[in-house]
Amino acid sequence: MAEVKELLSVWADLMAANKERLIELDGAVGDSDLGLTMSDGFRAAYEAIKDSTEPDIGKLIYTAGKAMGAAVPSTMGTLMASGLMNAGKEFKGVEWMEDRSWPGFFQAYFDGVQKRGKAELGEKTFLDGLSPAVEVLRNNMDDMCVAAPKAAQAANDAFHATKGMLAKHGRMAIRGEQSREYLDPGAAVAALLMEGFSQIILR
Amino acid sequence: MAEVKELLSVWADLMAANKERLIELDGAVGDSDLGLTMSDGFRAAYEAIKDSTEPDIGKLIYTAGKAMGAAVPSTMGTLMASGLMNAGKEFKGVEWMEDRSWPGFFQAYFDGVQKRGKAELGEKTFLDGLSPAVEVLRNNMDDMCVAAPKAAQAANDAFHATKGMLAKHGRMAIRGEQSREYLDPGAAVAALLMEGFSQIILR
Amino acid sequence: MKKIINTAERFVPEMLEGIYAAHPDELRYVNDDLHCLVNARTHAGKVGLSTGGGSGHLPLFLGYVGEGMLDGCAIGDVFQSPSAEQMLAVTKHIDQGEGVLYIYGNYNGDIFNFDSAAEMADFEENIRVLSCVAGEDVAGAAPAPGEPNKRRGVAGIFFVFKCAGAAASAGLNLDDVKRVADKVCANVRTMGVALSSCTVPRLGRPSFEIAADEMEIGMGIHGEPGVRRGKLQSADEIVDEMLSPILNDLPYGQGDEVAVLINGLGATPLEELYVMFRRVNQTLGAKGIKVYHTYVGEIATSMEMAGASISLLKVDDELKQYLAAPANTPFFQQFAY
Amino acid sequence: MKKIINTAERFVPEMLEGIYAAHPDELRYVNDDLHCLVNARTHAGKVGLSTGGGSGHLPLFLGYVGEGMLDGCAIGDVFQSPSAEQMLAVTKHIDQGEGVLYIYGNYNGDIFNFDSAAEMADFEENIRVLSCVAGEDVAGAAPAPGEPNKRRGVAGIFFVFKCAGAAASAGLNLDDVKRVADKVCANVRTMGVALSSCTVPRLGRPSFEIAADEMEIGMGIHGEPGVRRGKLQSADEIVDEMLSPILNDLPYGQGDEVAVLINGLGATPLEELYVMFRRVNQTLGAKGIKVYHTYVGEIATSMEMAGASISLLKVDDELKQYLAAPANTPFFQQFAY
Ligand SMILES: Nc1ncnc2c1ncn2[C@@H]1O[C@H](COP(=O)(O)OP(=O)(O)O)[C@@H](O)[C@H]1O
Ligand SMILES: Nc1ncnc2c1ncn2[C@@H]1O[C@H](COP(=O)(O)OP(=O)(O)O)[C@@H](O)[C@H]1O
Ligand SMILES: [Mg+2]
Ligand SMILES: [Mg+2]
Ligand SMILES: [Mg+2]
Ligand SMILES: [Mg+2]
Repeated sequence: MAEVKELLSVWADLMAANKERLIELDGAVGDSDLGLTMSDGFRAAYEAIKDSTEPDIGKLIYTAGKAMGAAVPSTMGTLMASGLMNAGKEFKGVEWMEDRSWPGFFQAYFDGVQKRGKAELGEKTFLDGLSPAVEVLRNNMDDMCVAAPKAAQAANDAFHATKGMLAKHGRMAIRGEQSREYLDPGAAVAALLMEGFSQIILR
Repeated sequence: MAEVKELLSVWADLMAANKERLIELDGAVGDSDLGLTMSDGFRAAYEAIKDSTEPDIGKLIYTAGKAMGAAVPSTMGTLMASGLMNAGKEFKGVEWMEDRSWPGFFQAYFDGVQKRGKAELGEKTFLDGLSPAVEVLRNNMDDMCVAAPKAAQAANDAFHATKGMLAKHGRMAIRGEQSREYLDPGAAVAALLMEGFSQIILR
Repeated sequence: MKKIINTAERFVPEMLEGIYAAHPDELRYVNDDLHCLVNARTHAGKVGLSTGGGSGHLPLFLGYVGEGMLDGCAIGDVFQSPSAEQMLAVTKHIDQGEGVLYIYGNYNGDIFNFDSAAEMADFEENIRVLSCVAGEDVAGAAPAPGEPNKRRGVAGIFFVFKCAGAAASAGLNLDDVKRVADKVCANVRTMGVALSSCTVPRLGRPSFEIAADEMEIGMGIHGEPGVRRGKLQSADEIVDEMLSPILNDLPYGQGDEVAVLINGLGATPLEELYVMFRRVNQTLGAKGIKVYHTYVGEIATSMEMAGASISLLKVDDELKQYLAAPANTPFFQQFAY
Repeated sequence: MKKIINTAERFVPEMLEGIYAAHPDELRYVNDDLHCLVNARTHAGKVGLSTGGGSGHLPLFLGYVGEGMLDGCAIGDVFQSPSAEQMLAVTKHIDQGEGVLYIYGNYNGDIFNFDSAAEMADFEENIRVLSCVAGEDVAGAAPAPGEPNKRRGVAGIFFVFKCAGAAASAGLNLDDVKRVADKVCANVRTMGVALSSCTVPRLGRPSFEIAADEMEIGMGIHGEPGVRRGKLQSADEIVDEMLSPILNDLPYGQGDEVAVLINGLGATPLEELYVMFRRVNQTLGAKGIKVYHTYVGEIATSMEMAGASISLLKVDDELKQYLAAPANTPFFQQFAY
């Protein structure tokens, strides 16, 4: 339970610190709101649970996700809410987060996003940023201190690799072939999530 | 008849040449349109008669005034139209403009403006620019070559003397005491009229 | 200047061509002149109502020609009066033998031309014409007793059109319609604020300069200077500064009723007008003044100027009845309320 | 940023307070949440119509809640979707046992939340919900067969509201109302042009940069990139460039009829919209396409963005009947025509 609170706290701080960068990334291809929605959304998610005495980690995460959805019901806000809520469902009844549990946590997060957004890998979304990181975690399950920074690196690489992909979803899809020239802002959020995860693991 | 056409032609050119200056004067206190209305209006007045074979000077001037009123029905446009039309009525039947007739012409112009606008002298309007000039003309009836440049000077001085006066009419009146700080744009037009008159007399 | 126009010279005639094309069943022009606009329908026995003024204020002026409001409108160039001849042409068309009331704003150019037109209508056409000159902008000083009113006419003229229009449609005679119009003028007050300038197409540059963090309280709808230039303040502060001279200009007592108009000058979003109304409503509530009805939107604009005006009309039962009557013009529709 | 607001954070709630205060007889909110707006009147037995979307587009979306149009609207922050919970609260209130149709624009955030809300309405409340997603901006490529439509929903959604609203008021059942709404979507096309940016209050700076002599054809109503950035052209050239992809997107034959909407994005004067309509009308006339009815004004805005959009709706007898039906909301009134 402490780790989850810590994770959400770090995420909230990271999104706030990267607010301008996300605004800029989204401004190049979309409506510039991503910095606001992510910093407000993760802040709201953290605030909703930070004083909670709920021992059930699943319920805690679910609550955080619901708060996020109510606070920032934008594309990414809703998807992040869906990710958290799905992870919450997955960890219902769990009171102790083991290192080996993290790959499953992020897989559930991924599944929640995919179920709501119906995107496939390679379609230049958040999923493309998160997916390689989840794989790294799964392949390095035994030592999160090794896995987490590797996963962060993988997510960051994957974010950069979205340049060149053809966007199939959201505002960027309207640009068609031209979308290949841009980085995907949602994938940048995935990289930040893994960066934050790595930070709390290495603490 | 030739003099009248010439006079209107010179006025049209002078207003065009002073368009920006009038826009600026009016912009400081009003709505910036005076340069446009005066250049368009006197142009329309001249165009309406320039090819006319009408021998009656009065009819000619009346026609020019009517054209002006239709072309630029702004405050000053309408007042200048009223001035011309009144002068036209005064000179109805006249086919030959003598030097001695000019004071009467400008007096009629003045009266036409005053009848429509109902302003008194000293109320910071066009009338304050024109009135001293008409007086100079009346006092130097016998030699227009002397009278005209003097009248032009008088009108120009009178224009400058509008600074300090309290505006009672039009947009400037809204400013109350503050209006004293400004020159009256309409009086600048009076100075230009006398300037043009002097030019054709001295030609 | 960033405008969707062809040329500055063709701006007004092309706008008018667009208007006639868009509303073919409702509007006509007379005298072969696009600037002489009349309601396509005539109503026998009704007093004729006409207005006129410069372009650049849509829906003002021509937008209020239609059922339950005005019968005709003479249209000038941008911010310029139409000519007396154009006014006369409209007058002749709309007169049903019951006379015509001119309702227009307190500007020199309009006054001089409407006066000429009224003289011509009387002498040449034997049409009885009365005039109602709206001048309700409290940015100007109240007239001293016996002095003529120098206040500018701004958005409040909408209430004059609405009430006089309903009165004429209800069958009142010319003198009574004028009485209603004058009653509205006596009871309506307006104050504006400008945040950015408009650009008259033929001038091609902003009518005035205003810094990125400034506003001008009391500016007129052609960019005439206001009462105070200063730093842009919060919506509540702006409203307070606008509302207090309005409320001080007429006696108000507990239980008095008002119609409110929050008018956008062109570029200010409707959202912001409602933020303003919120404060107006709070303040009126605190003073025990009842809001009878609220209009929020672009009723009288200054091209693309950013800013707004607030108008209050103190209403009695008669004005309430005329305000609440239905109206249907191409630019303004209202079901009875 | 030059706005008449108090703080960016309080902008939307204060705007909503102003709206409820200005229209006390017509509008209510439910769930103790200003963002859940419903018509004050309910109509037993009528299919419920709901919309939702971000703020900053007034009169879109909430402005079309009222008689003859919509029953409720969930309201988001500026350019942000409202939440699924808010949509659900509106849905529960407006359902009369006949089911509810969601009509909203084709944006990810809205889709995800309306989908959630529809699932919840079904599972939790047993309310049958159908959806109609409007996406008619021809700045986006036409969907390949079998592919989902990626086109943005812009001003054309007004026609969906109008026709579906009239159909529901006429007593059609949920499936039939959806059929009418889908028919409008299939037959409406829009193209926009932007001349200046809007500023989202919380961002505090323009959403995009555009030079003083530039325009962007095809820009979206949140400032999404368009199809071509270039020097500002004449009104006729701009209209030609906007109209041709619209006309090429559907088959048009001699004698086909259209309803036209010339929509202002916020700062563009009505005058200029009519200059645009003049050209639209000329071009349609030359192609033998008949204009059934014309709407000109601010129907769907982007805060204070300068620019406009053109929408054409190809109409048949059924759509004509629903377009012409009366409507009466606080932001939109229309007598039957
Ligand atoms: N269907 C989808 N599934 C997963 N991620 C998506 C989907 N659609 C969009 N995204 C992500 O959302 C990001 C944009 O988020 P956001 O700025 O909230 O969208 P908008 O403001 O356009 O509604 C994109 O960069 C992309 O990564
Ligand atoms: N009643 C009046 N009589 C004479 N001149 C007047 C009167 N009212 C205004 N003027 C003159 O008109 C000038 C302004 O003209 P103009 O710019 O056309 O007015 P506006 O644009 O305000 O209608 C003033 O400077 C003043 O000299
Ligand atoms: Mg975005
Ligand atoms: Mg968004
Ligand atoms: Mg002027
Ligand atoms: Mg003027």
